[in-house]
Amino acid sequence: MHEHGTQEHGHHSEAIVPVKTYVLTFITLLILTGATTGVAYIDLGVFNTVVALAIAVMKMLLVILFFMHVKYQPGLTRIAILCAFFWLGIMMTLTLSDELTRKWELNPAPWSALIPHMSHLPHIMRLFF
Amino acid sequence: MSDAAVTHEAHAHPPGFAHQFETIEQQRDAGRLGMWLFLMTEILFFGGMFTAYTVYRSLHLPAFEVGSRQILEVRFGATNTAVLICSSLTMAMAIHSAHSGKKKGVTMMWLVLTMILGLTFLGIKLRFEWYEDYLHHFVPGLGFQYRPEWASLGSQMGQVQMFMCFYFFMTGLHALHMVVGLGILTVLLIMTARNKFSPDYVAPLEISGLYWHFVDIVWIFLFPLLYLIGGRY
Amino acid sequence: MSTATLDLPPAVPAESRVTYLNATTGIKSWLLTKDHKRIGLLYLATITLMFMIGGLAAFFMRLQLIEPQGALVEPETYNKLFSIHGIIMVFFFLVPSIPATLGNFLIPLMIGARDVAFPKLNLLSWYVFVTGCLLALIAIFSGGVDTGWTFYTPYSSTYSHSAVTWMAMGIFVAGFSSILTGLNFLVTIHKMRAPGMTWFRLPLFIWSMYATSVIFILGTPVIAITLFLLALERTLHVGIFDPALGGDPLLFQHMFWFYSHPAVYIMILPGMGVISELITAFSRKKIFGYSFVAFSSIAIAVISFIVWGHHMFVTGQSVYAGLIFSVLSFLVAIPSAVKVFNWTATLYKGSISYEAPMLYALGFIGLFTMGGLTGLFLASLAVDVHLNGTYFVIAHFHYIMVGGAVMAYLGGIHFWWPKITGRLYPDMWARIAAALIFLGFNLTFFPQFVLGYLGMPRRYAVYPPEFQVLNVLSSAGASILAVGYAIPLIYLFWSIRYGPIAPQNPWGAKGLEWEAAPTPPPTENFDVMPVVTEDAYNYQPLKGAHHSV
Amino acid sequence: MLMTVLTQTGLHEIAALFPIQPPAASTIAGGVDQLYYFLTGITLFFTVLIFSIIFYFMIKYRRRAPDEVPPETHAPLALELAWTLIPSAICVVIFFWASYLYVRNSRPPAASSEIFVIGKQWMWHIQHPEGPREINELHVPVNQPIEVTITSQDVIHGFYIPAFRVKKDALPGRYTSIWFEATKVGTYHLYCTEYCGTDHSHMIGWVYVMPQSDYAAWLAGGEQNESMSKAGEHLFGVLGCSSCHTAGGDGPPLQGIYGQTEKFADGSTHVVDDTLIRQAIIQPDSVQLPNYKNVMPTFKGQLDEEQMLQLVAYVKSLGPQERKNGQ
Ligand code: HEA
Ligand code: HEA
Ligand code: HEC
Ligand code: CUA
Ligand SMILES: [Cu+2]
Repeated sequence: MHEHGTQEHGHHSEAIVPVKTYVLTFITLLILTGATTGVAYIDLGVFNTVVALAIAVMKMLLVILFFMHVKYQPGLTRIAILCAFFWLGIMMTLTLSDELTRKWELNPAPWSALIPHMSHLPHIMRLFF
Repeated sequence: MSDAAVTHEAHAHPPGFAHQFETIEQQRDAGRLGMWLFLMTEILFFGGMFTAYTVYRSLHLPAFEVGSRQILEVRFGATNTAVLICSSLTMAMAIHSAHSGKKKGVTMMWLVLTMILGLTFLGIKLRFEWYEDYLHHFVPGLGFQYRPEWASLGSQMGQVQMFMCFYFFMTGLHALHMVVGLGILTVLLIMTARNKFSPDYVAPLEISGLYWHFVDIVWIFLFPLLYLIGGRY
Repeated sequence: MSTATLDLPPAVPAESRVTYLNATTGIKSWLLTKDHKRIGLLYLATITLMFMIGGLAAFFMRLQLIEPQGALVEPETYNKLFSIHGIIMVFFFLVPSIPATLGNFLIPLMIGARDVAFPKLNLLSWYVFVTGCLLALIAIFSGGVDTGWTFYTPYSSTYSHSAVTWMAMGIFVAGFSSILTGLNFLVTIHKMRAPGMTWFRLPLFIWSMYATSVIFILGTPVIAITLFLLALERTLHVGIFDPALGGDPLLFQHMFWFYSHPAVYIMILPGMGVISELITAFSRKKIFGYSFVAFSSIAIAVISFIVWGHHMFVTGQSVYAGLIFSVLSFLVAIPSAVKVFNWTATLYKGSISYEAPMLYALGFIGLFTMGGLTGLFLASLAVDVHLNGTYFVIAHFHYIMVGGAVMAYLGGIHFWWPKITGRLYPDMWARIAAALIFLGFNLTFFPQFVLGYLGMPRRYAVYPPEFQVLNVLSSAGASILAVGYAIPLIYLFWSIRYGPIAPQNPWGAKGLEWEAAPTPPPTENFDVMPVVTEDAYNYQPLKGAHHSV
Repeated sequence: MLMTVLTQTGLHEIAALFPIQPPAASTIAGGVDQLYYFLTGITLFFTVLIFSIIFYFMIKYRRRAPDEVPPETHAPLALELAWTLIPSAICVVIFFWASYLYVRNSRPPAASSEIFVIGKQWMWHIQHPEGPREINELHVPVNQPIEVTITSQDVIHGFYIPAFRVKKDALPGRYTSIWFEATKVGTYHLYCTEYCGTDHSHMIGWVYVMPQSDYAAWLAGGEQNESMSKAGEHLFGVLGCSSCHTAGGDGPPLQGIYGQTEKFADGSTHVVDDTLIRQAIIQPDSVQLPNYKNVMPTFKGQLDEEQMLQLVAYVKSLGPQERKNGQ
């Protein structure tokens, strides 16, 4: 009669996350904060940005997985989080796809030198080279 | 279509159980999912700011770097990051103690600690950063003044103000979330004092915890984006 | 099972039974209600009011455009009229229309729940919405807004002297009501379904509301932050969108359309859901290609977020971005096509009757097809260069939003009206009104396609004389349309008091709301909580529960 | 085309009442119209198809008895795939067709002459490099490709000539451009299509397409302004540009730089075009040449868009390949 259980109940008695996990997470977070601050004082060129963002993402994952218990929860929560970041990615990428390519209309794209005979390309292709 | 009757089971309702649900688990899951969806919204809300910030940083890199290096002080940003991380731990501990049936005094202690840390964050932000910025005329709209040191930026000097505008808007929005969080914590404190929670029913604590941790995450990104990414060497 | 109404009590006058309408009485019992059905009705009243304001503005606009030199008002006033018309119609009428009224009323009934997951939030969302409406009204009465509904910077941020900040705040606030509604619906659909109500047994209206809610929670925060930045720019002048100070006005357009394009699907997806219910009910058929129709809703919701740049083909967006957004815009047409074809095929070998809701549904399919296909003109880069900013665009979206979404909304209101009020309305009048609306609509907006191709720009208070004939036709159509809208307003109001008592299931439709919940339902919706054992739209019960593609 | 159909079918009275097709007077118009007709065809086809199927089913399958139970039908996968894939294929065709035209129409031919347009609340300022200036009127020669550089003094406007099927927004602080080649002598509408405030609907004008000889006469006659580059040269002296930009001065000589590719101090390469010259004047520090100190002051706020364009025209005129200016 109940062909499918449709109410996606969680586990009835939820496991309690041990204090040790929290403390370890906490210490790692502090270490990463120190690391990201320290790295900022070393000249790594563009990698300063890369490292700072990578560390921020790591810290976020730690908070989400352990403090926010996502590690112990059904997939739906993870899908929700992934969706949010995916959508944020859409917004950034497509906005930048305009902002960063406006110049190309007048100047040839950076890789155009690699294609020697661009005058033979059809119009659409020529735009890209 | 309805060939079987499932009556609204008249089991003893635990505290906080709402009539539209069948079971307390269903209610707890619904609350959690609801909060996560709300946080999705928040991610896009802050995300809009982050997108605008990214675009303008790429357009006006030198000015944004000057703003970041010459106005913002890493020591306050870093300290505040640590403070917020501590508060995330105490928040997690508060839920943990309620969930594992500790005395209500323990839970309350963790909650109070969380609030103190939250207030510390706001205190540092206000006293050592915003107030100082105000004294030094770094607040757009409140007598912003350009510095002679920035003259090397030439015509791009104006965008230092834009950087500060983003800085105040982003940190301000974040601080606003902290204030809301403190309000929620106060309610939780009262609820704990009135014995509303039991190991079987910690949903409000848990859901508020998600919110608090999220606010922490926002800062985890704001800190490097505003203070660090150009490098400080 | 075959006659589903068997085990329900016969039609009883609502007065002699306790229903959600008479369970408690007094204004306070309505203003403080947590019942999703009553909240739906609160929304219904509010948006009807807003629709009349927006419609009144449209009426004055059409009067103005009867003469090339402007028959009525100064350009300044005309600019405020179309801005108010667009803003009210989009943010305060069409976005909340089906979700907040029919969605609120029906979702728990359709999935077999007592209420939505968070009734208090639901009520809060209405208050938030009303606050937004009030702010918008303040903006209107403190001088109006003259930016168009798109608020393009730097005009809106630096040059306009109208009440832009108030209006931006109104939309900002109303946005949070959308977010709360969407959040509530998603949790309700995930967590509150009756036993046996699997995902693929859900009525398609639920699928479409699910897709809409996803857009609500992912898109709305971005318009909120964008308008906030706009208000900030207006007060501080720090150059966020002002090119004179290093800002990029196109960034505003990106952020605006990131929400506002998906928002157009917020407006149409619920309508599509309603149509799926109507077509099946009035042809007594299982929907053709259930899972295709269901997944196309989700596909539309997702793809809708990656096409926004098609509003910016000539605004200085890079050619590359233009190409990307153009191809993605074509992509979003495919799931819409799938829906249209499946609805049409549902009629095949059906048992079709033509009560008023069905007339609206069939009108929807035709007009949506036209509106959608003219969207393809606009998605085509070279053609959009010519048509952008002309009446062709106006005609395109009125075909979809008025011919599509508003038709679906009216069809849905007519279909569920007996469920909501327990009363029947005069079907003959309803059919006359539907026919009038269809005629008036086409007369109003078809000439605008021609006008647009001829090059008549939109947002023009005065126009070159050679466009007059077509404009007069359009205005004539608009007055028929106004009559068409006024008729249902009258007889629906009339029916609340004087209409005959509705039977339990006047259309013989399938679905928990008709078969398991009394008409009108009690506060907790079901006397006996339902258990679901069959697919949606099981109008051919002989073959039993059978899952088709 | 439609007009002829109407006339032949005796509907010319109606056709006379109001036009149903805009004049097509540029090389671009034909291609756009063809695609437009194709799209109209597709729309008609599907609209008629859907409407007729609905009407057919409505009659054939109307309910005959109140308790009629229709038979069950199934959705064959092949059918679902067909009506997913066929529209997709049509869309692919339209996309490539439209994009081909768009890309082609976005690149001016090398032999174009130039015209400069500035949008201002609520009028169009037009400058010919030879000197004549016009407001809300644009005179152009027939059969000559013309590149239009567009900008705005205040808010966003939209430069639109329906008869040519061209449109581009005028953005403050940026140059955008379109090009067209008029094919028919005549008078055509010029509109502003981006809402720009109170008199948006009054920001309209006329485009006069003239035979080339008439155009030359028009240029020669009328009020005699100095040419844009002359005016620019004048400004170049008045503003003190010439104090640096001379041989031996603090700044690089500007002779022959237009159209060249330059390497900046940070290693990136840039083509010197209108936008870059504008940027050099407004934001000199963003144009850093390797062998020069960053001493050029900004002229932001000291020039209106018209003067800016004159300076640009002057720097261009120093270029090696003097563009033909339609004389
Ligand atoms: C509910 C509202 C709604 C909906 C659903 C749509 C749907 C679509 N819209 Fe529309 N649009 C608006 C509301 C809407 N639009 C508004 C309000 C504006 C103007 C905003 C402003 O500037 O003020 C606008 C403007 C607008 C533009 C910008 C024009 C401009 O300003 O220059 C474009 C450009 O691509 C566009 C495209 C489309 C497309 C491709 C679809 C598609 O989703 C349509 C898909 C549907 C179909 C294709 C029909 C069904 C299919 C068949 C019957 C089968 C045959 C199909 C094929 C052969 C593919 N729209
Ligand atoms: C949901 C969206 C929606 C709806 C329903 C409508 C409905 C209508 N719209 Fe509008 N429209 C927009 C959304 C909508 N519109 C948008 C977004 C714009 C762009 C704005 C911008 O450029 O910024 C626009 C712009 C727009 C224009 C272009 C203005 C311009 O660019 O200069 C025109 C012109 O004809 C128009 C006309 C109409 C008409 C005649 C109706 C009719 O369908 C309205 C009929 C309704 C009524 C008349 C009220 C109901 C009637 C009664 C209750 C009876 C009593 C009333 C009377 C007797 C008057 N609309
Ligand atoms: C104080 C000296 C000075 C003045 C005055 C000056 N310039 Fe310059 N200009 C420079 C220098 C130095 C550069 C080299 C760019 C750099 O490295 O910053 C330059 C670069 C340029 C360039 C870019 C050249 C290239 O090859 O990319 C242009 C164009 C230009 N100036 C135009 C002008 C105009 C127009 C004016 C007057 C309105 C002007 N300049 C006034 C010093 C000056
Ligand atoms: Cu200028 Cu509209
Ligand atoms: Cu769109």
